[in-house]
Amino acid sequence: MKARTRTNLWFQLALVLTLGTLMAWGPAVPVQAQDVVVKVGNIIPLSGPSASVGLQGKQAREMAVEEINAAGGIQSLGGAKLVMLYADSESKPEKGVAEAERLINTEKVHVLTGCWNSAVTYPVTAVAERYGIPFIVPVSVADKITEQGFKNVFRIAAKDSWWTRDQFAFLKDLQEEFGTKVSKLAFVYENGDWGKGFAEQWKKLAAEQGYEVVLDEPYPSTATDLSPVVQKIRRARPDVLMLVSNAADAILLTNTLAEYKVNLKAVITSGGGHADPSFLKAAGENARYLFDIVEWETDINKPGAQEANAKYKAKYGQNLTGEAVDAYLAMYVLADALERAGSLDPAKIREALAATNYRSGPGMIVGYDAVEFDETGQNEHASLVMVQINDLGQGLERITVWPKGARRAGYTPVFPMPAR
Amino acid sequence: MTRRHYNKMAAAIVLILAFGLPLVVRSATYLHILVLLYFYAYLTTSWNLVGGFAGVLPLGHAAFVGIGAYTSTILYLQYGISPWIGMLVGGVLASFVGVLIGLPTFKMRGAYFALATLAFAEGIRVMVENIDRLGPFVLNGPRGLQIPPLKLGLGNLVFASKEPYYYIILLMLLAVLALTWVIARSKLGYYLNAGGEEPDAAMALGVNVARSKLTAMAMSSFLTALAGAFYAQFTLYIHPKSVISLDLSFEIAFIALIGGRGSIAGPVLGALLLRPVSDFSRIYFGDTLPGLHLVIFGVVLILVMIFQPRGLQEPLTRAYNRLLDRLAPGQTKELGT
Amino acid sequence: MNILEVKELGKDFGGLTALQGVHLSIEAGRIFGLIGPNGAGKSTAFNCIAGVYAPTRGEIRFNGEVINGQKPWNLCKKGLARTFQIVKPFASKTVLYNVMVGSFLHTNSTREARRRALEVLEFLHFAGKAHMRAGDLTIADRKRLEIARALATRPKLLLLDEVMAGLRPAEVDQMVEIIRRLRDQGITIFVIEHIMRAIMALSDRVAVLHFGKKIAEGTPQEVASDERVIKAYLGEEYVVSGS
Amino acid sequence: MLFLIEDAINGILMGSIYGLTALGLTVIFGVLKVINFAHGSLLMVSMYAAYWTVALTGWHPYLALVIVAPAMFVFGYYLQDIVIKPIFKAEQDVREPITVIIVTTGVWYILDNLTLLLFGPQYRTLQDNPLRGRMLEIGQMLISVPKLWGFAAAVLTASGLYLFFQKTRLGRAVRATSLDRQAASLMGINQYKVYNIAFGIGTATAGIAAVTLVPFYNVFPTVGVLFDIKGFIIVVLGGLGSIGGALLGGIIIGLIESVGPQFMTATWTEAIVYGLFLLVLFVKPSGLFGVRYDW
Repeated sequence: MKARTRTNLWFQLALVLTLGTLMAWGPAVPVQAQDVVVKVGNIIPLSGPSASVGLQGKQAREMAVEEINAAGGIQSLGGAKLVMLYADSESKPEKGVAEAERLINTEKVHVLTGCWNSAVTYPVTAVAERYGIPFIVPVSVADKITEQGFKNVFRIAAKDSWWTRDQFAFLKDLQEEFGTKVSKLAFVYENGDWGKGFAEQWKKLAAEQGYEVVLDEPYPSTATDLSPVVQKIRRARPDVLMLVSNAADAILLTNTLAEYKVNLKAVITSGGGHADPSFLKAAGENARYLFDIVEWETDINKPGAQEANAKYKAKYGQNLTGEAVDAYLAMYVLADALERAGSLDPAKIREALAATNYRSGPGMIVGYDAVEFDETGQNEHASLVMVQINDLGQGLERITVWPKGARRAGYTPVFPMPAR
Repeated sequence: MTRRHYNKMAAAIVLILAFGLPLVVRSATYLHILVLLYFYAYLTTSWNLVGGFAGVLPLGHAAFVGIGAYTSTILYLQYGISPWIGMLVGGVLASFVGVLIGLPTFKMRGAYFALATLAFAEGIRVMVENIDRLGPFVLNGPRGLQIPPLKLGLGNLVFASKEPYYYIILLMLLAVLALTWVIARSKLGYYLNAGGEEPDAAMALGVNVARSKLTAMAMSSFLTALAGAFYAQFTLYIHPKSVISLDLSFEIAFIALIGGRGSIAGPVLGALLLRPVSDFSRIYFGDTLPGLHLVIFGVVLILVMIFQPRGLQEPLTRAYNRLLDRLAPGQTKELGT
Repeated sequence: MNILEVKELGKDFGGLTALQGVHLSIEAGRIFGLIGPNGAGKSTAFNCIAGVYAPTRGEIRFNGEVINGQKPWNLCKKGLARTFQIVKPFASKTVLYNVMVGSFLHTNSTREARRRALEVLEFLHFAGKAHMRAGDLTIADRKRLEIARALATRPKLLLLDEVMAGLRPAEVDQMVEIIRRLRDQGITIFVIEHIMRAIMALSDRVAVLHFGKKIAEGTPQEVASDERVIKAYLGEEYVVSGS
Repeated sequence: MLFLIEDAINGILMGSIYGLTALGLTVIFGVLKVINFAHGSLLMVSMYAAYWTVALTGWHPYLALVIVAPAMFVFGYYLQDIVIKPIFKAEQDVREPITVIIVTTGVWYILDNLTLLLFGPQYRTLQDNPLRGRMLEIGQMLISVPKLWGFAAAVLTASGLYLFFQKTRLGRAVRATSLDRQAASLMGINQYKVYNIAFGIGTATAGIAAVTLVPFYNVFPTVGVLFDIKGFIIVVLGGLGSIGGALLGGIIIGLIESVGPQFMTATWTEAIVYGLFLLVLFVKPSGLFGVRYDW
């Protein structure tokens, strides 16, 4: 008798699950037939280790799309609205690929964007290419993403060889400006696609420009204790430490560097974890004087930038980050291309994207003047700025310092860092 | 009609459905999901030779997926060797490694074995992440390997559409199911089950428990590596965290336990339930409530384990037998095994 | 000819001596009983012979071959089978499946293994329960299953470890009957029993262990009248009733 | 030489904290014979509990212990009672409770992702707590003060557990159950209640570990996973079920992680840890300090 009750319970459960599964095979987004909409598929990490940045990308996209739709949508398509579909990659390439397949084949999206993690973006480009769906990449920086000869990949952000190039250019300018010589560099980076890619370029640049590399250290992003790495830095006595880190390890490294009173002339970081809004909160005073390379900063001297940031902050409680701005801009670039394409045909959208020359408009809150894609799909104008984290009496903030033309008025960077 | 007839009929219906599905399901998305579903069913069936029949809990089968995927990809990319051959090379390599890891670990019991295999797989992942180049072979460390989808065709195991992948993995799955069926009814199957359930008694009956487990491990790791090579050719991109991940090892074990380990249908049933639950809950809640899909996954797992600790195959087999009783009453049952 | 020859057998566990200088010789085709109070070392002796433990000292010869420290599965192939005092059925499988594991020893064919297993079950009047789950059997049937499995390996020497313990008197009689029929088939039987009554009726020859040493050996009558045996057992009975 | 000593000290301190995070794992295994894959998640939940206690009350971080440890005990007690017990009951006649292992994995998925849903993916640290960044300077050497306290907490907790299991009535009942489930129930000990208590104790030690970690560590939904695998390695190294072993196993890992990077990159020390783990498993499966369990 007891066994029977149990079996019944089981069958009820099975029934519920089966029904749920069956229902799942239906269409995901109810769409009214008469309205023309542009479906934008976005693959970003919403759970798992990169969930924090994924969320920012989602919020920035949402804000841009709300603005675009509120302003009347895409005029050339009869005021068509952008409909956003989000898919969670969990930072896993295979999930990202599966989601791309689904978004393209089942949801029939017209455009794809994503995926933040280079390791996810990379295989997804192949999917987009196979189906001829334009794929806008706001931030994944690995060079190889736009170097596969694909026609449908468009990257807003600078690629990693530009990031590293600018980091070294900044370092050179800094030495000239302050007359302080830097000769010894330490490279410490997460042992992944991103960190390894940066480190490779750094080593090349350091050799070219005659720096001595005193430490070249990859570390696992999942490390629970980074004091051994910090000890190595401390004992290698570099002048400048260059880092590539995800969020958890960025916080841990910064705090541990302070604890061990490691004296450096400068710390130059590479966005990512160091640009995460929770980084400043979590590292606090220890993050002071750090130089971070980003694509955008809240203090940028560009019309609309302050307003956009204020709006974002009111809405989501955080400042816009460079990576969020890329996502924000990506939506406007897309809207611009759609406007010119006047069609939902992916091939037409691709052509319009390739012909992009976006110079003004609400999305142009970035430091450079235009978005134009070269034949590989790379945004030619993408440029980077260096910021320094400092407290000017209103709490820690990120202050643009380089290129000199973009430097916040009246601010002198602190270099070398005062001894701890 | 006799029970035997009904059994044959049921099998025929399932086969026709499986082979005909791509004619109905034209969407590449669903085919993609189905390919992965069969892929997991295949992996779990291979796993089942050790994890089910031999009664231990291996939690490191992703290592063999990785060995298969990396071997065939490296041979294909760097030496132009067909992935079909690379697949077999990977299989042999994996079964060698499988025996190597099984040799000491099969002496251990339960928890130790689970942890040993888990740590072994994690160790392999860390090694691959640290090695850019192993002698003449380029592993590319944490950045993985990409297969350019240039030379299409059966020989290169690269196709533009999903259908060929669908049929290849379906045939692989059917082959491994048939193999399991044969093994379950053979001496090896009896010896594995006996050794898994009561090792002392089995030994006293002339069963060299460790050796039969090693045989099973060699077969299991060989078969698993074949799927690894298939996976590499299907996704065209492998890197350590995707093919040698803990999550993959766990998912195989989940599917086996949900379906019913040690039974032949169990892995397929488990994949049929768990894969859609995980895929569709991610699709539905992944954007609005990130993480909820994994909560649902966990809840399903726990509920099934509480109400059907022997897995789904038990109530379903019972239901099927009851149906047969009604259709062909009064006949003796097939010999239960 | 002696099928089993045990000389100077000794086994230590850590510093503890469980067996000391035990001599046993079993003639082929006979029923040999080994008795002794609890903790006398019967099971240890048994496990040494069956290959579970390697003996610390001495020599065990089976069919003239020294088998010290050989693995249980190899011994089984040589014709030495055993049952377990605490029965160990493959509980989730059928009776037939259980017996087939044994009969696979001499064949690779499933069909052949099944045929032989059914023969064994037939012989033990057990065929009616061939398709029952082993886990659902009564204690008496489980003990019978132990014998059936061992028998399926076609042993020359069968070691029975307390197969009558826990059985009701009627069941004990059935078991005695079964063991006699096995002997009549030409299988040598080596029985351990804790209870003297059954073994005395059954055995051709009996040895008595006490504190790891053999204190007596002979026909059941001789042993029953041996003073040391009576002392050992009385002592134990005294302890039992006092507890 | 001085460098090595400095690294070794850091290794021992951090390692003892690893040992502390793994203590619960070993206690639960010792009694239930189950590897609790949700242990890292329980640590993560404890860290959130500690974080919010301190953030909301403004207490000294270590004071959070009086709330976190009992709360986690209750949490663990009922987690076993409600989720895990039914499976034990269903699997009573099975030699090894493999299904239970899988269920704890389900618990891990649920806890980690519920936390993500509730608190979001943000990283949190306790700002302005009196222990943050405090270092002890001995000549050239720097030693982290919160890690030093963590070491003390680990040793105290381990000794406390040892005394509990050796000296108290309840502790002995728990040990009796761990040795023989059936025998214990014959002796009138309620097996499942003992399981609840053991699970509660194991979870409470995760609470203690969380309180020592929170002053210098980040809190985020997947933080448990980082300690999870480490915990498994530690308890197998030290011997599953052995309390002193967990502590020593942790210290060994800590030493490898801390001293190793001076001779190779930090990524290779990970590989060495796995290598050592497998070596110990093959050479002495019962662990370096373990008792041989046969069940």
